[in-house]
Amino acid sequence: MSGEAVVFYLLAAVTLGSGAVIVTSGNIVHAAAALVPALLGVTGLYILLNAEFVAGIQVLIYAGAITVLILFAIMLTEGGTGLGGRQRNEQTAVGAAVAAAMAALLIAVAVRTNWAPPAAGATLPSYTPGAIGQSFLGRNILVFEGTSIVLLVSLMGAIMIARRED
Amino acid sequence: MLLDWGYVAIFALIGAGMVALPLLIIWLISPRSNYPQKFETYESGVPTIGQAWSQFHVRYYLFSLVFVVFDVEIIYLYPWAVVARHLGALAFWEMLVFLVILVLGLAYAWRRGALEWT
Amino acid sequence: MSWGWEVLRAAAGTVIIFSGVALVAAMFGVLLERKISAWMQSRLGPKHVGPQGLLQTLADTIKLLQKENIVPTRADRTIFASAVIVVPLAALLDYVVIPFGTTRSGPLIFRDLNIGVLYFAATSSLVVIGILMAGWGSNNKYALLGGLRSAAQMVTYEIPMGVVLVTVALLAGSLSTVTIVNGQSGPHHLWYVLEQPVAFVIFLIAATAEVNRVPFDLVEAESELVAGYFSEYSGMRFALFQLGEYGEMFAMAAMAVTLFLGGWLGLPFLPPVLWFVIKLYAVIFVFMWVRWTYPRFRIDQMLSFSWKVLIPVSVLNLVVTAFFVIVVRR
Amino acid sequence: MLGLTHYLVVAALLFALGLFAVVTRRNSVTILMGIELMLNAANINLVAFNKYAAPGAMQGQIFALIVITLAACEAAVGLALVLAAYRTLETVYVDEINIMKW
Repeated sequence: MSGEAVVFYLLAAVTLGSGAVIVTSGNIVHAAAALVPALLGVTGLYILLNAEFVAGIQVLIYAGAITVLILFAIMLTEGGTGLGGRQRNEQTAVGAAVAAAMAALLIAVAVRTNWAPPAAGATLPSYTPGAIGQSFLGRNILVFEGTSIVLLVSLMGAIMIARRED
Repeated sequence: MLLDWGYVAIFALIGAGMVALPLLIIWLISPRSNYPQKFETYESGVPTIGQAWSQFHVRYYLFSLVFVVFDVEIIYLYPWAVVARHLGALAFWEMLVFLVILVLGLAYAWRRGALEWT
Repeated sequence: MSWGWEVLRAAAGTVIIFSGVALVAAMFGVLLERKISAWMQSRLGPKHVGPQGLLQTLADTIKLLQKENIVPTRADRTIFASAVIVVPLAALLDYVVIPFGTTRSGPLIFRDLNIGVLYFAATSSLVVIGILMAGWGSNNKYALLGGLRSAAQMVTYEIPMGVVLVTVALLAGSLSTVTIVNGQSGPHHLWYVLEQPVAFVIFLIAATAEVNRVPFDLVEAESELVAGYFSEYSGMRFALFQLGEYGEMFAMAAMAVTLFLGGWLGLPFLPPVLWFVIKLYAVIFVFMWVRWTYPRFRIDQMLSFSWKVLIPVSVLNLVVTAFFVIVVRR
Repeated sequence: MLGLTHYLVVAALLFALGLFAVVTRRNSVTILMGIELMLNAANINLVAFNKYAAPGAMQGQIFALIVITLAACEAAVGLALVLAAYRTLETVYVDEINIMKW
């Protein structure tokens, strides 16, 4: 087993292990805290896939911003006081079956499809921030400007919803 | 590139170990004495009433909401900053449109009072 | 070069940086803070342990090592214990991309990452999580209030800091810290503090807020919140939070030196590393000077200062800089 | 030899975990966390396809960035909805938010 494979399995274990804590923990603050290792594990997978810029963004946005937002929301609603409360609904068994079936289906598709091997001799380009910038300002300019409008709209919507109507 | 991040991974792992080391030392050598008052929550000597885990004011959420949106806008500026010099004036105008929309968001939040600590 | 050799090199670099930060930033930094505070108030400061009180923090560390390890019964043990690791580790991760100097074989840096500046922003944003965990895990009203205030403050000042980082990256045309320092040398390029004085001031203000120092210390205001988010931490855990705080402060100062003050660059009569250290301590001195000059902000003033002053100014500064760099200079 | 399939399997498992959280959790904040997990699984797929199926293209990573952006928007708006619901109905449990059922 190569070093890369060892690292991959470790990262996968961290991600899925913390994912399991998020899904099963009865304490929602523990679940939110477990998001951090899960997201950092995914960051590691991005780095193995040569996507270091995406990895940096993942830490900055997911771990640094969205997790903070989630923690704030928990403290603003129940503040963890509802810790004793039941966290799962009645359909746990059905839900588990559905999720397991989904996983089985996806894994079957992933394993049984005959993915075309990467073209021989094709070298990976370096996905530097510069290359991503070139792409954003060139071919994907519409995406780039569209994103800012999406952000503007969601900012307006979220402020409108979250503010106390006075 | 993977080598770079291998270094960072080793830094993080050994670093976590070095941060945890003093905790291990105190776990080994620190004195232990048990009387219940010592493990009370500190509240200036007054017996604690209720939990600290209670509901907080929504204004904290409003600020972190505006923060998340702006943080996301900034990540698009990083790749732009690296290549802007080579792309010429067009890059400037493209970014100006982006930034104007960002400032519109700020102005909206300002006018709606999302930036007031009330 | 073999695989084992690389691992050994990385491990050695890590150990050197960690012990260096613990000694120079945390232990010597605390002493320096006390001495400078004393000097500004016409006092003498620590004087008894060692020559001129130089060993005072060493004695304090030994004292803290002997302290009892207290976890309040009402605290959430897992969160309470892991916050102690997260905060200093996130602060120390910043040092990966800081170039300390240069030698004949290349710059003296742990690793010159392609996304250096972005990496710095990302790791310092992780501190917020640790602080929220500490505040919530303690189950103490002072701690939770301090943690919430601290998180609100740190995320608010991340925005102007991010815009400033982008401005510098635009000038250098790269996110790598070594390229940024090299971009400040040569006949046609000045230190960025001269080209970007506004950005420099904004960076210093945002850095002060990020490390919760006066005048942004309302999150651990002793007179109202005991010690803020680490009220319940005692002994060595308290020391680790101090390590995180001073480590972050030195990292921010080192980043200010790298981005604006030309990093290791300087006249050739001193070695580059020494230039870096001199500039680093100059910035640290400014932090400590500010501490005894300004009163504490109120939370509403602190937040509106960032949103209504720093962010508009930094965005305007970015637009003007971009206009000159992209449109005029071509 | 590490290949595309490895990443797809991890992503599938992560997606299933997120789905499980979404269908069985009562607390709306945890449901949002489940959605974040599912989005992360999708992102792993996008970046993995970019590396193995179309090296040289940039689109996979651009998509991943867009997904992260939308995840941030979704979290901001979704949690605002949770807060608004909590303010009027005093609960964050989705099975108790049932006025619209009748």
